[in-house]
Amino acid sequence: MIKKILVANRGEIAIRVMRTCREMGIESAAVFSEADRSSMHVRFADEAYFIGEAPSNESYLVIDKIIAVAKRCKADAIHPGYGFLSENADFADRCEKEGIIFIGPSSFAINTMGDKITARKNMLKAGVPVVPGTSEPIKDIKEAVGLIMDIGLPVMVKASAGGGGKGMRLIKEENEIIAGVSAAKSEAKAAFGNDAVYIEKYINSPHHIEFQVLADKHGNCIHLFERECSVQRRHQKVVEETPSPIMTPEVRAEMGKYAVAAAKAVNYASAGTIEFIVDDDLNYYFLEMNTRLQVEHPITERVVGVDLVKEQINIANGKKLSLKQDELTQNGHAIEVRIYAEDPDNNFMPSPGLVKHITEPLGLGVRHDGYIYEGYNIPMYYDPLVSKLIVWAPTRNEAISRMKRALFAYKIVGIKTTIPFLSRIMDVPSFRKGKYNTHIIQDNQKYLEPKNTATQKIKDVVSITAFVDYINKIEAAKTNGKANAVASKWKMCGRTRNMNRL
Amino acid sequence: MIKKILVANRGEIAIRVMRTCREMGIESAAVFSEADRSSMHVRFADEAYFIGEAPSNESYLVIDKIIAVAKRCKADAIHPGYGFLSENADFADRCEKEGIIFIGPSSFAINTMGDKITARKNMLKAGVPVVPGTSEPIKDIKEAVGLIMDIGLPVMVKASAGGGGKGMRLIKEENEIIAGVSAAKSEAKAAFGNDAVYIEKYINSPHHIEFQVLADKHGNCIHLFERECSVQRRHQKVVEETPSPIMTPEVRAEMGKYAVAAAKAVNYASAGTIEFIVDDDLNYYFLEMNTRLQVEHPITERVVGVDLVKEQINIANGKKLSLKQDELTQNGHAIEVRIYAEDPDNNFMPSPGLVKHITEPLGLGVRHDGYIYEGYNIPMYYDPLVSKLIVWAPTRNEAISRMKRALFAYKIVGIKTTIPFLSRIMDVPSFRKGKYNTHIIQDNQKYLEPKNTATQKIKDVVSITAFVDYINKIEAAKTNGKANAVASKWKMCGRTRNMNRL
Amino acid sequence: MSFEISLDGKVESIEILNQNGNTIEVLVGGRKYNLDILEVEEGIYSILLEGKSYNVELTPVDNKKYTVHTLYNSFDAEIIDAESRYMNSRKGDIDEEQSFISTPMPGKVVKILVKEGQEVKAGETLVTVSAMKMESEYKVSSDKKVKDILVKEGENIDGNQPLITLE
Amino acid sequence: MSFEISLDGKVESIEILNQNGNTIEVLVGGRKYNLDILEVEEGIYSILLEGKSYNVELTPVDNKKYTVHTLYNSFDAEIIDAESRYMNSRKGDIDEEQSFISTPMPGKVVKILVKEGQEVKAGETLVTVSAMKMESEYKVSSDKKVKDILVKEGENIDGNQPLITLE
Repeated sequence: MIKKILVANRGEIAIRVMRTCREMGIESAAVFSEADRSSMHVRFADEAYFIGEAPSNESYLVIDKIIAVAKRCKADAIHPGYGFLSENADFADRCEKEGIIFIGPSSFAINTMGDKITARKNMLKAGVPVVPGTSEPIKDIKEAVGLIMDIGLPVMVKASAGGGGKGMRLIKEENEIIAGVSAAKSEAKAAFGNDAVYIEKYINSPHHIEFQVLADKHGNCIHLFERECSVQRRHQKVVEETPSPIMTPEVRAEMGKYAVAAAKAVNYASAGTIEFIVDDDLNYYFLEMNTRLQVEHPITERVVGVDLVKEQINIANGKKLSLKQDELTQNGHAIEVRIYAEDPDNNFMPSPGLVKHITEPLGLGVRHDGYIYEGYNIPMYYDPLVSKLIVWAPTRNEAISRMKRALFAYKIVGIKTTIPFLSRIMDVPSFRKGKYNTHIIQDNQKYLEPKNTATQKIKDVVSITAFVDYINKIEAAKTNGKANAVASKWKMCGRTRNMNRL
Repeated sequence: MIKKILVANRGEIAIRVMRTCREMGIESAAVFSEADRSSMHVRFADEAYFIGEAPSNESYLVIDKIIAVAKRCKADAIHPGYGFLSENADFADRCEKEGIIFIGPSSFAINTMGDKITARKNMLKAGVPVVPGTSEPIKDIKEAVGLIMDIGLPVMVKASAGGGGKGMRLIKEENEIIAGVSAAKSEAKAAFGNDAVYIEKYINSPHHIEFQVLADKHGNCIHLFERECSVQRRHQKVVEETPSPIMTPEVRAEMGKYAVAAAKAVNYASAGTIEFIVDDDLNYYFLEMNTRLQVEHPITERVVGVDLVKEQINIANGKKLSLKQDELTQNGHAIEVRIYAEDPDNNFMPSPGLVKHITEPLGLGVRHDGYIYEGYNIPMYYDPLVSKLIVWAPTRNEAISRMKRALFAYKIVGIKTTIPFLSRIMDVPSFRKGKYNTHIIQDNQKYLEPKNTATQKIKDVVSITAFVDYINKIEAAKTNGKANAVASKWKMCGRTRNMNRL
Repeated sequence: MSFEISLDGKVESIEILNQNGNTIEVLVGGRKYNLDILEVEEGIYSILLEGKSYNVELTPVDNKKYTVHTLYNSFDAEIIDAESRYMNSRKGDIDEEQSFISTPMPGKVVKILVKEGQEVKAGETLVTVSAMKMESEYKVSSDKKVKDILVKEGENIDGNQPLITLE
Repeated sequence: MSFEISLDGKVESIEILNQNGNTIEVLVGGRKYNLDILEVEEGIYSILLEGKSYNVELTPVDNKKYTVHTLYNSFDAEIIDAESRYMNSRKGDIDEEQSFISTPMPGKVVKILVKEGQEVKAGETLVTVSAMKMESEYKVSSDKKVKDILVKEGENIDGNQPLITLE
């Protein structure tokens, strides 16, 4: 049985994993780079070890260093979180070789699902619907014309080793084919060192819907229903919800079965996610499998009532799944928003830096998974995700109202965040109606741009506040010589009066 | 329909009510005393009005002032929270007279349930089991001897107007009767201005189990199952959970029916709670009805999946209950702990004062309802409750582990709190087993006292930390002349290094 | 001393007429307000005005400039005192001109695409900077000549730090 | 300068031998430690020692005294420097004696039960104070005479403020 887990990650996901460790009575060991000595995961863990310079390719991505720490602290197992080494088959292999349990699937599953063309072939073999297209890399650019015309325009050319939108080209017209395929190949070569590309039919107004699966080492596999992830900005998910507002019970049951079949096709044994692309008529096609915990896993946890990290650990321990497919239900509605340290009013420019104040949203139906604290300096080296806000309510409309209330109460001072942008998404009419696809953000710019709705009175309140703060500082500086040392006069005044009242 | 609610309360419950207002699109108005200008409920509300000096009998308890604010700000309704005016029948009447909706039951229900003897009589009439005893005030002390010997010793003598343990006497022996009844009467006279006492059979090793009810103005009434509230210190609840670990489905169904009958007997129309006293054999007796929202209402919200404040507001709006008894179920297990600003290592001495830092527990299955913030000065005038931590998990054991994890992560620096005491309760063997009654705290002192389990290494780490802080301050003072102005050298050092790494 | 305040570019006079504890009487652009204002946390003010409760967050940019957030809006505020007016009158149009390249956030210099003394055209990228796994290009807004290059490739930089000066 | 530290009453010598950034070498009661110590928030330190991560919270009582909290325990720590030693040597046993009545928390004086000059017996209640809806009685620990009464009934008091002096 696992007694100590090294968490090979940082930020909110490292802490999220450690929380479950603590509940299970398992010790947790953190690793940290030069930029992360003061990061919360170091404070939250039972143990913490330094692993190198700030850039992740000198720390969090260095397999040798992670393994060395695991051996030094005698960790039985490694949880990779998401990102970093979580979908690195070499790392999974190395763990096995060193006798450390990798909390995730086998390297075979990672490899098979990691290569898009291999994954497509396996899914076809397992009877899982895939987007119409080619199952072999395109060798000859000229041959591509015939293939594409057979599939029917528009098509998407995709890099086999791809991800994150790189090495992708949309082709709408016959005369664009040769240039498009060539461009995709050379981009794929540059990005992934591999120019293999394949062709898929382009789905208009696509929905991105994924299914959570859990599989144990004894051949049992279940799904925990879907997550709707179509609210995306530049191929990055921004808002996720479950159940999907476009899903029907029949299609859910079918897709769930295919998700289980997809996982079984690669002898999967851990938590994983099958992503589907779905059109307006609810035709669905396998897109890819993420062989790790997803960022958005908490909405499933809330609606199905499971702790997915606990399940991962139990599976890694060789236990049989205790959950039964026919006993699982979706209870109510959950929505997650991702809060990034980015300036939504300035082209989502990253905004690392010092967090001066945080007011966290509390109360009924709100879950908050974060890692920053007052006085923390968010480093510039890593992902800008600072926290995830998850709400639950009996109905979708109530969940949206609750999310708006939680975003209203959530204040982070010092850095820019996407909180106002997320709040505006909650008011986009197509989101409210639950009728949206992956184009929702690009199609609703008019709702998503900051609008200054302030009345003259609010503007005057703003002017007065800034002026009072300025005057306070001046007067403080005059009497004290050090502007920084003195709390503002107003503050002192308020505090003193409070004290006097006592 | 209600458009604006005046919340006639402060602290966590004021904010909890305002959260639901915000989700329902209802405006909220706060009232605040001289001690509460900087309190979070003033900041959270849409509007806020000053109502007088800090002592609550000059502010939060003054009916005229509350009504004046409601009229001034044109509030349609008043939510009283718990405590203060929440069970004041005169206030409910006054609201009605002024044309303001009181979000709570009628003054008739408050009055009937507020007087213990009247309540007993009504419950007997409605067929609800009550503790064997007298239904009329004891007039003649001599007559008491015969009555008590008929009921059978031991008995409890209670003040009819009582509450909070005042005017209560336990009588175990026949020769204690006259002295005991006399003492109870004079204590009742002193405390409540009314020397009416009655006699109840004393239940050995009692459990305190209460049922949540909801009743609308159209005669519909349902119950939302039980809460186990036996973990009490000096008659104050400390930990609550649902479901009760001693409950069976059969007894739950019976008690639920009686709870509904009790509410119907007084034409109840709002959220209310029927408290029962239960013995080890699951014999149960009506104890009293709380005609308001309970502090511990969130555990019911979590397990049943309802927003009780929303239900209260809908009922006040004259809507019919949308929940149906046979559609309600208890899903999983929830536990609440109450965090007080008290020093558990020093006889629970109150600990008001400045909150320097808070780290709030986050993550899966944790709800947190609080109101303090960093820099807030907790006033000495009001209840010491600073927040409530509510956890949910599929099973009771998992919920206990989760509560321990949440308490581990919850840090409040500056004031003393009961967090360590609550953490120790989670480890009391009888609590773990779910086999406890209202004596749990007095019977388990050996588990609940602070124990210094620190190793020499931990003691040395503590000594070193204090010393480093001291040296930092000295050096800072030397170079700067102002100890307060400088962050500690170590801190600066850490920060600067972080900056350099960027 | 007489002050003005610029809110999102609109300049108006501002004056505190009276103060009594948290309560102040203020004149903004000729409009008079009586309000209760309290700094509840550093940079966070609670304001009560005619019963309404406002929360205003200030992020100082420098000692006279703030970014201000209310529930729904953000504003740029700048206090204009005698010194600012004097400086503004001296500068004339000069401060409209871009005199250096900087980034709004801390980051790491990835690539410098120009040399000192080089003539650059409006819209040309001079430097790319990475932060949080994202690279951004920084361009010059009008035809200029590169004066000094103050940073090196691979160097970590602060927000608003001059990277390349222009003339 | 040589220092001692008193932890829950046990006094030991303490000395920082080396410091390099966050990393220090310390000798406590003859035991040597190398640790990484960082003040992450005001009064909250993160310590790494032999791989273990410790969180230590300090609440200063005065400039040499702290209440210290770790995950499971609380401690009283006091730094003893030359000045403290001198003061302690002069005071002798005197500071064992109760020279005044005070409360650990802020509150309001409800009732003063004695007069100036009155003789009081050990265990006698001198004053009751209320805070957070709870009244507490403050008693004298040995036979004394009331010297000065420094507060009035109804008055608000701070924590640790002398209320009644004794002789």
